[in-house]
Amino acid sequence: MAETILEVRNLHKSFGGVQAIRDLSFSVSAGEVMGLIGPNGSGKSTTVNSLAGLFSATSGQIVLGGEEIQHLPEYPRVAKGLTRTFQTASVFPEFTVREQVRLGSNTTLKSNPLASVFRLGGSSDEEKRVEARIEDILHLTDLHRIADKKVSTISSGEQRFLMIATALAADPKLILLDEPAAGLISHERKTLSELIKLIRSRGIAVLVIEHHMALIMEVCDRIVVLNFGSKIAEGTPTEIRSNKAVIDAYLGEAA
Amino acid sequence: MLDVKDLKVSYGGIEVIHGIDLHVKEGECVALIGANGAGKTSTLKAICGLVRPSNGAISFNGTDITGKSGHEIVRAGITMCPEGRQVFPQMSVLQNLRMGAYSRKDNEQAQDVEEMMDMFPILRTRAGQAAGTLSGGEQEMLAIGRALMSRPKLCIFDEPSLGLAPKIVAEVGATIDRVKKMGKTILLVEQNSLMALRLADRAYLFEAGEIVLEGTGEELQSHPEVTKAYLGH
Amino acid sequence: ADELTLKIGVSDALTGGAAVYGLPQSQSVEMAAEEINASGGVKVGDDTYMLEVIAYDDKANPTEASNSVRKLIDRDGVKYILGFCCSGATGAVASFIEYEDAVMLVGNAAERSITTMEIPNLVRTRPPADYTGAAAGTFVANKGFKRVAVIGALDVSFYSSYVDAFETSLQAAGGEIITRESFGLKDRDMTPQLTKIRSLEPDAILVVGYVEPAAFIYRQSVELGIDVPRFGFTSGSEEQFLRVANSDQMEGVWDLRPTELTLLSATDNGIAYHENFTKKFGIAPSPSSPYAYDQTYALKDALEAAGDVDDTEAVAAALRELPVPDEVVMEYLPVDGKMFDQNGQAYTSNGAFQWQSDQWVYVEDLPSDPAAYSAFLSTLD
Amino acid sequence: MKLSGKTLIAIAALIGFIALPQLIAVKYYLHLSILALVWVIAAQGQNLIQGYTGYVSIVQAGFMGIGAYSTALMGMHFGLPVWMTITLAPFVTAIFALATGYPSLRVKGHYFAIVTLAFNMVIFIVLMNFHDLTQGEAGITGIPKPGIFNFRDRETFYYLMLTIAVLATGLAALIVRSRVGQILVAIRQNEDLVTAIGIAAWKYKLFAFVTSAMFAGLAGALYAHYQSFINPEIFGVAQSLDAILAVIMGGSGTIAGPVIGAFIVVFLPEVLRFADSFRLILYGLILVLATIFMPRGIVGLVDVIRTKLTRRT
Amino acid sequence: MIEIIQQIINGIAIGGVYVLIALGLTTVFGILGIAHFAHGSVSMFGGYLTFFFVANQGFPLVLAILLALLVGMILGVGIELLAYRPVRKANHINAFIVALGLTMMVEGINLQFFGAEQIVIPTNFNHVFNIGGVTIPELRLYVILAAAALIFGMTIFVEKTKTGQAIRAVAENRDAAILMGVNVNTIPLIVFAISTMLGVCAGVMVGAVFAIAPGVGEGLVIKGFAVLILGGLGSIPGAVVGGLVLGITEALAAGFISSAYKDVIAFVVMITVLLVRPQGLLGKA
Ligand SMILES: Nc1ncnc2c1ncn2[C@@H]1O[C@H](COP(=O)(O)OP(=O)(O)OP(=O)(O)O)[C@@H](O)[C@H]1O
Ligand SMILES: Nc1ncnc2c1ncn2[C@@H]1O[C@H](COP(=O)(O)OP(=O)(O)OP(=O)(O)O)[C@@H](O)[C@H]1O
Ligand SMILES: [Mg+2]
Ligand SMILES: [Mg+2]
Repeated sequence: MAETILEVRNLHKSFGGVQAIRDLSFSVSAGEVMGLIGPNGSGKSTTVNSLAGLFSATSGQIVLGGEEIQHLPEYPRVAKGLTRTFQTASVFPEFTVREQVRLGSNTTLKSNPLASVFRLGGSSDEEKRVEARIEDILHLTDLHRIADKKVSTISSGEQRFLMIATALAADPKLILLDEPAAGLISHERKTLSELIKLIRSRGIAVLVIEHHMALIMEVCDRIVVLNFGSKIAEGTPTEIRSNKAVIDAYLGEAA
Repeated sequence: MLDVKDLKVSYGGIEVIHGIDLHVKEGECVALIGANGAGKTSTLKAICGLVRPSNGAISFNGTDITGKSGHEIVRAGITMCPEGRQVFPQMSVLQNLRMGAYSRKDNEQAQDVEEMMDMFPILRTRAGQAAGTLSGGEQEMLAIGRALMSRPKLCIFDEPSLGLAPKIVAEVGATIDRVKKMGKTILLVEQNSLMALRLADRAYLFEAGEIVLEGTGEELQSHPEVTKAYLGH
Repeated sequence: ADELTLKIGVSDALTGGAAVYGLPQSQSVEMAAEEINASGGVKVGDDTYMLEVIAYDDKANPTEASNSVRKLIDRDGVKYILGFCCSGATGAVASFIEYEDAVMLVGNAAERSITTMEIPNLVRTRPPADYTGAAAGTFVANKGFKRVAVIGALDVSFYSSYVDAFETSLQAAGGEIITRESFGLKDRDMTPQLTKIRSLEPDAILVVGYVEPAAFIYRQSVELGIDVPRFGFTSGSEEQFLRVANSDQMEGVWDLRPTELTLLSATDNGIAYHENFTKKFGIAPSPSSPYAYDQTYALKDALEAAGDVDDTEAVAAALRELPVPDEVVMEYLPVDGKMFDQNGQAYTSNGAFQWQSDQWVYVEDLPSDPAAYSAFLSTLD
Repeated sequence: MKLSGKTLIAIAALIGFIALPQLIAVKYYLHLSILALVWVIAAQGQNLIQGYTGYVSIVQAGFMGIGAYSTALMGMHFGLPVWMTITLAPFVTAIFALATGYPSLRVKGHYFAIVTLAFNMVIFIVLMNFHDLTQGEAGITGIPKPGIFNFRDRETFYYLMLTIAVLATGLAALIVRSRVGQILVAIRQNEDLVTAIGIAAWKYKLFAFVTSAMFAGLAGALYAHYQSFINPEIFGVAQSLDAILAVIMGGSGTIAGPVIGAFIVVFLPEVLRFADSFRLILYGLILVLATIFMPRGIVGLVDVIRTKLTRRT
Repeated sequence: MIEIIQQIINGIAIGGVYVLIALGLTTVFGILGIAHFAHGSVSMFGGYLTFFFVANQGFPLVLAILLALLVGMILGVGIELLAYRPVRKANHINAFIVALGLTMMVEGINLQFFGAEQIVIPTNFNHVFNIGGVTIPELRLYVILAAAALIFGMTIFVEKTKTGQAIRAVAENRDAAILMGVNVNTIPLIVFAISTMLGVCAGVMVGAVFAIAPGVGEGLVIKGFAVLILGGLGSIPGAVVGGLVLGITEALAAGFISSAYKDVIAFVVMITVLLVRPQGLLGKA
């Protein structure tokens, strides 16, 4: 079995009186796509936000690549290999697509940012070197056609791909996708599932939240199901699809 | 009931809707489907008076409402449950529902609040919570409830199932169906085209700011182009 | 003999909060110039010059003041600049005027350091505050008060130097200042400071500051039930105080200050000045405005003595040799028979005034020694 | 290398500035131009934090005050040469900016604006009341001119100021074109996303704030040596608002904007002197109208006109 | 002990004025996101006007205040329509610059019409209550009571009336409010009318208990913003708590620490609160 990238142990998060996550534990291995599903308000986004460091968890451990990170603020977690996208599109509207992706790669640059002011110490060489990677990511996410468009002028579907591209630019070990397919139409969803598979093939672990079951069932290796902040099931897509508790709480009769 | 003629909408000089015609008859449920950025929301916003059309005429129940302010249109009986929910984040769930009845003068509002809470029980358990802290799905239910609170003649839904759990999507579908059965006229925009087309009496397909197809729900469901682009999984 | 025009400049606060001081000064220069012109102008050698006044607003702001003066000198070709009500603006101009071909006559601005910088082409009609403060301290000590609480606009060095000198005199007589409470220019609620003073149970309180806030101190001290004697250094008129406090609240308050323009103590010149000013501008002159009026006459005499309107060095030198002109309004105490001492500083008499049933009453002279103070001033730098 | 339109304009402007003293008949306007150049430096700093980073700071004049007092006091008390105190002044200012920026940058938007305004008031009150050090409201007089050249001569001082203003503008341009500048602009657009992609936004905000304060400190120091006199009055909130105005009127988030804005802020009140006591009202009215009809400042207006012209041809 | 109580009472009187200024600011801020910097000068305009009616025209005080409220309301509406509405869609900083321009204009107008000398609105309330050594002048007591009544009225208005709820709705989500049938063109007018009337009340209080002079309005508006920040932007209870905290802090600081640095201490308290609770004492996260 591949090495464990992320291990979540006994995670709790409450907002005032609301217990959004209770005693959640699971783990994700390298090159694995893990699904996180559950009814609205079951704590999926809260989980992602706690992992990424936007919220600090009330208690529990988050272990990334063997290192506890729950006490870290948000930005160093990215440098340690954990990036994310948001449930509602979050972009830099005035940048071009390429500029935004380039900024996503900032954590991979080793030179002192101040050196870049005076173009010193090989900072511009290094900046040139990452350009190749940025092009690669733009192609991977199919954004190269619109790379020089202003972000505010691209469609909301394209913005969702842009968020993924930006997250990939940081060279992550694990990427958290919060409802990447929301608002995408069918052929875009296909592109998305291809993209997720490509990401996996590069050895990057993916944790994906989605309400779109077909997508989840197609791309996930394993799925964790939340309800009222607690894990109610974990298993392969086939196991989950037939799990009674999951059907009751989440899928309904339709699925 | 609603008649839109040669509608054009631009943002800052860039035209995004290039002259469309559509109509909704009393008691009918009409769906607008199409890709991202095709111009569905912009069309709805023009109807509701949130953006001013650059050209065209919109009439509702025989009166011209083109270019009227949003509140006048709402008071004429059109309400919209907007894309992205747009709840009042710091008001409580209850206050949000009451705001829905802002344009009403009768005193059956308390009763309608109860009705909404029966329809979406989660809203009752969260009645005092600030709406901004609800989960996405909870907010969608609140937005639908709030829209219905105005007892509209024409009810517009912009992507009501966005981000909802499958079970809830089915419920939303059922809710819209119920609204439809209440005899309300409905204009529905949905990414979940399958659901939309099942619910709709008629539908329009948008592409890049133009209407490219029109037909009954069944017709479009079986149209090859639609199946390929919108109804795949 | 030709009839020529001599431009003189005024830089003063014509708008904003300090306009209360600046505007009347500017008006009094205008009035003096008109009077001089009407009585034949300034006679320099064979020529007669009519004065033309150019006044710029410096808003009592240092940058604006240096702008106004630069403009008067560079653009309007003015060599004699009068006015100056406020210390900051005056200090800014004083810091460069030495290098200009011009003479600066300072009016109401009373910051001491202006005349300790040994600027040859600058004179000032108003005496520094500590000159008056020392006399006031002796006066209060002689009345037998030992523990005095001070409340004042102490961030303004003009007022704090008054208090410093006051303290020195008081200490010499075995008294002390038990607290120094401060307030800002825009503060009108002094109850926190007065409450503290009340709890310290002083023998007397001393109020130093602009009239507007000071009037509130007198009112609020009564409201807080403080019933010790109140001394002040405010130079406010009856009208100004009565806008804020009623006469009962003012009863018995002392004002220890330069004699300036008060009707009771004024000379014939003062009475005429008050009358003319009121007639011309429809408003009574502020007590400090004659400092600028007197400057104009001093300038006239100096120009005539120097005999050359272009030789600013000679005019500046002549100013320092000048006896007190006949037309001046304030009561100057000459040093060695000269209006301005070697520092360019003039001195007026100081007086003790008391509020007695509805008005200020001149009670007695404050013991002042301009010669000694002038010697002291020369030791500073 | 082909010169772009912008470079040509910059070179033309520079030539204009160099020729200016020969073109001005009345030396008074040279004086105002020197003050305007002081403001160029301060406004370039303000633009870094306000225009590029999107944080409206209302303490620029306070920082100018710290620069001005530190150069004057270091000269007075430690007898350091003028050049050295001018050089040190921005660094002293930086220390204060670090201490105030670290806590205040934790809040955003209007909160940040008001907190910085409070800092300006605190600086003002301390300068006013800490007599032993600052001589209070009376101010510090006789601040010496720098040595080497005859800086009493205004023309010489003008060229000194021009050199420093050009360097400051150049430095600002380098910063905003670098990776750091890109991050600042990103913070202005979406700070949460900046943090989410792994950038310690607070460090960059602090960098922008401190750098902007150093520009102000330098401007203040130069002001002090030019005018030879400082007191707290000059470094109050009203002047900080002028710095904001300079950025907005010129064109926020552009390099040319603060240069234009600084000259407007210095010359406009002068132009309006004719209005006498109505000046304040008129100045206010112009501000309101300019903001309504020229929301992106002069540079924005020029852009609009240029695109209109190019579209037509 | 008497001293502490006296200082707290001193603080409440000035705090009451801060609260009223802050209430006017907070409603405008909440709806339009405008830092209405001219509010202080406009308030003082109301005070000047009352003074003019009482001292120059000999009107009774109550009539003068009513007239000033009416003029203030019209002025507020005018400011919204002519100055702020045109920049509504622009960046918020632009509205702030407009506010600065308005401040200069109103200050200029005040100066032009009412002069540079301070004015005090004459009243006949000269009695001083003395309770066991703690004194409180009649006039200050009325000011505190009037401020309390206005705060109460304002709270009822926002929480209980339909217009009040509509105002909140616009503040939170403009487009959604339109969809509820709220006329978003009139709401800002109502808000400015109310805000200016509150400001005029504050101006009258300042003019009666203290004095109005050039610059006083600007000083007050800065305090008003400090109160907003302290209490939480857009929050009415926040403005009340913030104003009282600021007023009392100033009084205690002046009485027990240093009168020269009382404003510094007040600002330090504000900044400290903000660091612990970035959203202000009663602000929502
Ligand atoms: N800041 C907050 N304050 C209070 N409660 C919150 C806050 N954020 C989230 N919650 C609550 O926590 C619960 C979990 O919310 P979360 O957003 O994680 O749900 P979710 O699983 O992502 O739902 P959805 O699928 O609808 O996005 C919800 O009940 C929500 O109301
Ligand atoms: N406020 C705006 N300013 C400028 N352009 C806009 C604005 N709103 C929408 N657009 C553009 O108008 C076009 C139509 O957008 P609209 O939101 O109407 O599409 P839609 O069909 O609702 O798409 P979606 O499925 O993503 O909601 C898009 O290209 C979009 O980028
Ligand atoms: Mg979620
Ligand atoms: Mg849409």
